[in-house]
Amino acid sequence: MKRIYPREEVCIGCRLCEVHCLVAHSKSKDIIKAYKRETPRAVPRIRLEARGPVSFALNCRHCEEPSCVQACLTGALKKDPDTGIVTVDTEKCVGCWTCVLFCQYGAITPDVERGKIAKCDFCMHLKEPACVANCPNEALLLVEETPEKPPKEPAHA
Amino acid sequence: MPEYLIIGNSAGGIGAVEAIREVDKDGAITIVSDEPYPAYSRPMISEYLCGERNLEQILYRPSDMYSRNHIDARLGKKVVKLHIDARQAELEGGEKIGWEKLLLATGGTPIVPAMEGMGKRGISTFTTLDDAKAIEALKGQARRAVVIGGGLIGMSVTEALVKLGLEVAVVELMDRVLGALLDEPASRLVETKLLSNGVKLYTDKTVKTIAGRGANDSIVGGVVLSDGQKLDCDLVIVAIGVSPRTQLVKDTLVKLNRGIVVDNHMATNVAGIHACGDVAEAYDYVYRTFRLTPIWPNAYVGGRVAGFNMAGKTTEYRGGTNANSLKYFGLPVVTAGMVNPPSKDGLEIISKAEGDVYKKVILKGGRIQGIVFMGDIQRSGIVFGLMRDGVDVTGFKDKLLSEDFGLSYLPESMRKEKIKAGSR
Amino acid sequence: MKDLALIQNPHRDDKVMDACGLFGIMDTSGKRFSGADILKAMTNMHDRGNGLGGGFAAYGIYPDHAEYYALHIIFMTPAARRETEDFLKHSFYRVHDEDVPTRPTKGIVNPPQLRRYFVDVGEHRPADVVDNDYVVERVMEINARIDGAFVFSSGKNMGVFKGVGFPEDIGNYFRLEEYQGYLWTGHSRFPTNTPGWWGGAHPFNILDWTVVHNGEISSYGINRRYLEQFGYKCTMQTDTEVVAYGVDLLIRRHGLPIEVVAKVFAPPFWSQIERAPKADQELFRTLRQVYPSLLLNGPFTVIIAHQGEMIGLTDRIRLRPLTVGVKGSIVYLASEEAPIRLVCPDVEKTWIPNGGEPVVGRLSTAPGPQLPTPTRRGILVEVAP
Amino acid sequence: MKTYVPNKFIVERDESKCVGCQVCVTQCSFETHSWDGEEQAVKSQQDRCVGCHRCAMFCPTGAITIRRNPLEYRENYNWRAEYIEDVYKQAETGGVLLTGMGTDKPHKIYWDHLVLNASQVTNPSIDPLREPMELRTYLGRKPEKVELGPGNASLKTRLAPQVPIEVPVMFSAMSYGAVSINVHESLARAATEAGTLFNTGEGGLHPKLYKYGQNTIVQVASGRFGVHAEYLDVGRVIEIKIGQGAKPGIGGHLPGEKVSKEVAEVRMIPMGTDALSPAPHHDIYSIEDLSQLIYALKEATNYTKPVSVKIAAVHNAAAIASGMVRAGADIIALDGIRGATGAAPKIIRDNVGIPIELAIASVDSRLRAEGIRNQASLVAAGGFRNAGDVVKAIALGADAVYIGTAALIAMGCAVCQQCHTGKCAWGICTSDITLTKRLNPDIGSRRLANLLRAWSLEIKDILGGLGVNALESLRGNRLHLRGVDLTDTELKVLGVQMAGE
Repeated sequence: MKRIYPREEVCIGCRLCEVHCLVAHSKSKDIIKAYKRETPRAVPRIRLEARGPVSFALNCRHCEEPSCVQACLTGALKKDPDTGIVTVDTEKCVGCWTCVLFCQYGAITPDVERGKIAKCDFCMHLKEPACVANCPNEALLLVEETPEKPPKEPAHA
Repeated sequence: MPEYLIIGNSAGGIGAVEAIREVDKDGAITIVSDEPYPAYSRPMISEYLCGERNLEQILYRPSDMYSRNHIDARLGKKVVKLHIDARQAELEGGEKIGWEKLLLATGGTPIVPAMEGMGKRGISTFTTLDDAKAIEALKGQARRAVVIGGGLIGMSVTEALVKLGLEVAVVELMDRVLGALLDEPASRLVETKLLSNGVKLYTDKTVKTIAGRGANDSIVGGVVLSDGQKLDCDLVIVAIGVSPRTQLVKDTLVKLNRGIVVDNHMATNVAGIHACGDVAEAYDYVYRTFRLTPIWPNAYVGGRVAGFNMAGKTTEYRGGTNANSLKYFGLPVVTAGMVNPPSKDGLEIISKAEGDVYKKVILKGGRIQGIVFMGDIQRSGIVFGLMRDGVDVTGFKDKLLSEDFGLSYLPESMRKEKIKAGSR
Repeated sequence: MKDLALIQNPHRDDKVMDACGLFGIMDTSGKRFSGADILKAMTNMHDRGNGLGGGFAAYGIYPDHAEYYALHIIFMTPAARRETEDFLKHSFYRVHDEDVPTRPTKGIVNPPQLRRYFVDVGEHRPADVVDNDYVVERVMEINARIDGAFVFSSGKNMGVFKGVGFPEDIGNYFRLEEYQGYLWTGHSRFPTNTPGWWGGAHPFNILDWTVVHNGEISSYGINRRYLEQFGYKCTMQTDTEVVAYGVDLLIRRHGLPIEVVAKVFAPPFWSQIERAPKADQELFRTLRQVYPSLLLNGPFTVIIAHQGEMIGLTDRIRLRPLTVGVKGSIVYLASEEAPIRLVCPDVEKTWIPNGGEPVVGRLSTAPGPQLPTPTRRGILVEVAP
Repeated sequence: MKTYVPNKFIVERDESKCVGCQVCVTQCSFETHSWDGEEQAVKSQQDRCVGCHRCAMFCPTGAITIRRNPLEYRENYNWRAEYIEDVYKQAETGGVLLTGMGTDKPHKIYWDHLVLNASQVTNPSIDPLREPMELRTYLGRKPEKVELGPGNASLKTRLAPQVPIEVPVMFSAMSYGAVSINVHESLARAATEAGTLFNTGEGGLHPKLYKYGQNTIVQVASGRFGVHAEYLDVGRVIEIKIGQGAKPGIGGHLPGEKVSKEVAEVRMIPMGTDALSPAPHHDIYSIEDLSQLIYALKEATNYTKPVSVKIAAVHNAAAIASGMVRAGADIIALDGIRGATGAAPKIIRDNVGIPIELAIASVDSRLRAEGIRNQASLVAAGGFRNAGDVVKAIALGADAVYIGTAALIAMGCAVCQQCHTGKCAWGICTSDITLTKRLNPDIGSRRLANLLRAWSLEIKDILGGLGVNALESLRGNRLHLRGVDLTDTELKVLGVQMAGE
């Protein structure tokens, strides 16, 4: 399955991943409209962590044994057995935030205005996840990974 | 004879079924539940009650999950007795179902204390969908409700009733609501929310008597509190708590404490019998002992571990602890682990309060023992994760409560390992 | 001092650009034959020239004076002849001299006087100078200093006949059918930018080296700057000059064999070098490293001749044509195949050599003809009887 | 003290496009932009803007434009704004004005006055898409002639070490410490991919880049920073740096704050201390001293590597170059007045040295006149902007060129001349680890390799047009150049004819 790895040694903390994630999950897919006209505004599903020189953008790890899925009270969260992607059925999500507590990566965002969680969906509607496609410094690595073949450390990590 | 017999059709039972099917595509599974519904989300009965969701919308899994997984679902059937030597479960009416592997996922049963005036119409517990339906049936005639118990269930039914437009009074034995889950400041914040939404609070009190009205006083008319105060109402919800539903193994070989005793594989002392969920005493990594941790996620994970082990894939339960995410009138609250330590000796408590935001972590020897986050819960998962992993947070403990706390505070090697490992 | 460049190149162009027809015949057994064949061949390639230059070199034509330098000199004025002969008197021992026989020919307009002098260096040469260098210096001196005089050729037992006109007219004018030589080269010019003068026609000569050249050497600028470091004065501003001086430098002064020189003028590509056998790799790489400035780049075909040897070579991507023909002991080199077939209808074998692959005809005393065979270098083809 | 120096730039923010994402805030290392939480809007402090364009390039909506501050002084050709402001600055600080990059003064750029030839009808141009086109160049000392062994059967000549480069463009010396490790890695990887060389500059070589040693020129300069046996062994070429085009005659100074732990280890100096390269090599006070150092380095590396000597192009460069060749230098590197630097006194940068074009021409001519041109390769540096400049340099007589600024621009540099501040927003000329991350070596090396590829394609196009298929036929071939708008003296020094001649 595909995974997104942050490369903190080249993450420049610009937050463009957040911006483009937000746009990709907006109604209009237009950055200016998404920020200025849509209410409630879309929520980015990736979050930049920055502390001094350390920075990296983290989104859902799509864990093998996802705690969020196991903790989900409503069955809204699922791990797709084929793609490995952890998805949320927003119809079923009631915004209880149990998964927010159970995700050790802080990768699930409570979208308070909608009363639903927001999380990485791998931008299935796009050719490439928006965060990866728009990272100006290739600090988000999209890799294809199989259980037999764990990911290689990026060549120049 | 089915290979797998699962008693209980909630988080634990479903967790087990799904795990079994990951390993064993063909083994015959029978699931028995005394509730007639496909698995639904028990915590969501309040949403059902206040009309925000219907049955379809609170189903925990798609209703075709039984047929797709070739599961013989015996819903609305109650197991009355286990014949452990014969490996048979006896249903109400005498039918017997055998097993190779048995999972007891029977959950809990509401505690109803002895009160004068019980048996009147308008009294209900609040743990099952049927409870919610019963209250719903009464809601047309009801204007005022008294909720006995200010715990998790009490709070959740209170909010639902408020949403339905009832006047609600909460009677709580302790001096504050949610006393078992929250520390005092957090309880006070919740109480403020309740009061501002018109809920009346009667703490340090119990209900002595349920008064009646109408013919023969057969209908609830009010309650009399321990201090003699009388509250008029037409609905009483008993939400004191639940106890493990252990009747089936009482006086059998299966070892029982408060709940069914299980090991790290969720196995009981009797070969072929596993237990999980609210009925089982599984490992609590905070208290470092086997105890009841009756929360939904633990039930599911426990069931999953049990299911794997039942299907032959040896799997260990890494432990769970009490951890809850609550939301009352829009105020998000998460809490986990040891929130009200019996003694503060050797503990370090870090907290921060600012308006609606309240955060606290309890440390022991640099390791997190308990957390309470209110108002801003976004980073609580990371802190909870550190607690679960037993990470020594001494180096950055002051940052745990900050808004931008994150994995970036972890030492580099740990951080990188975590980000990478998480994906596998 | 006269400005030879101005005569050769009145417009002061970088170099004279022209296209040409080339032909060479050699009997590697040494048997001599008349100039009739090469005349016929050059006539056939009439369209490769434009009447502004034609010329021939013939080897073995002066057996009676074989050991003397045969100086072919043109004089534009009687004064030039007087001055030159005075110079010759002080510089050489003169064995014999005469007018070069000509016949009036339509198309040959206002020809200069052409005389030949058979000379020996004798006691004129200083002790520390070899004969050849002495002769070269004297020839350069005449060409550079004496107004109206120009030395066409200066080798032994060979001569250059050239002028302004189509080659067939020049050949007729100089009555070439009356000479007997074992090696002939011919040239027909198509200059784009010069009125042409008699000294500027090909073959270009120094001592017994002659060069006929078709092409334009795009690397001329650096070839020339390089050769100037070795004292060559490129007075003619014609790119053919750098070929001649390059041959002189590499063969006469650096002592390299012609096969190796060919690898300097038209080296294999680096990619070819990397695929060559190891020993060749090292040689070829070293040659390119040491003589990069002698790579003759741009389109060219040359026929280089000297006593006993005729070499055909094209640039390494063969932008200009060369065809080889063989019959018995006779080797033909030509811009086109047609003139070969015209003069030798029963030619046994013809082929087009690869770019940068030299074809060498060598005089041999060994009996019996042999067909060309590839050598160890993989590219060199030698024709030896 | 109140400054009288006005803003250099105006930051214009199109509020209709600004979405308040604060990417500009994160990216400006000069802290021009900030988030006003109260107004929920991004604000800019104009006087901090250096015109590096980082914010404008990263703004996802293109809301930012940087304009020059139109604030005008009264027109005065003598007292132009720059000179007035320089006086202000010195009156306010009492110090030498420092700056970065190459001179921005309008020194005549001869490349712009030289035009190239092309084949038309009399000789064919060669199509580089269809025919081989060779750019390989061997750097190193060459003998005058090739000698064969007995019977011409073998090669007798043994060459001094020769280093091939596949494109006649190398990366100039830029030291680790002045530029970040990611810049070094980008340069090293791109050089390796393109088959050329990068130059360490004076600051040693990080051990993690040793694997690129075959494409590395290791520099030895007056401070001897980072020079040790393994360093010399690992490189392909050793370069002795005598002078630098941006600051002929003076030394270098890497401020202590840029000397991080890793920089200190590589340079072999204490962390946090200033790295001072003296103006002269204190063991070279004459040409014979230079010869000793050249041979000491050859001896130390067992005569396996060519030794290059780099000087700033100054008035008597030709004579100096001749001396250097005779002193044993295998490569002469000339750095012209437009050469750049991480930090130099402005007054030196803008006023000392000669244009590289003239230096190439005079050095090449002099070495040919002395018959020693073959004994050394000639490498030119100092402001090469494009493949046209490169081709012209080679036609004038250079074997190859060094590019520094062009390489930095390829990696994002906008030539804002703030190198000396250590705050490079593009993460190039800095050792601040937050900023150095901005250059991802994967991207940096790709961009550099692309640049070299693009230039090599262009050089091939030009060669094909000239009707030659090997670079050596262009080298020193000044007939392919003509001058436009040049005096007779300039033409004479350049050794080229006037266009039309």
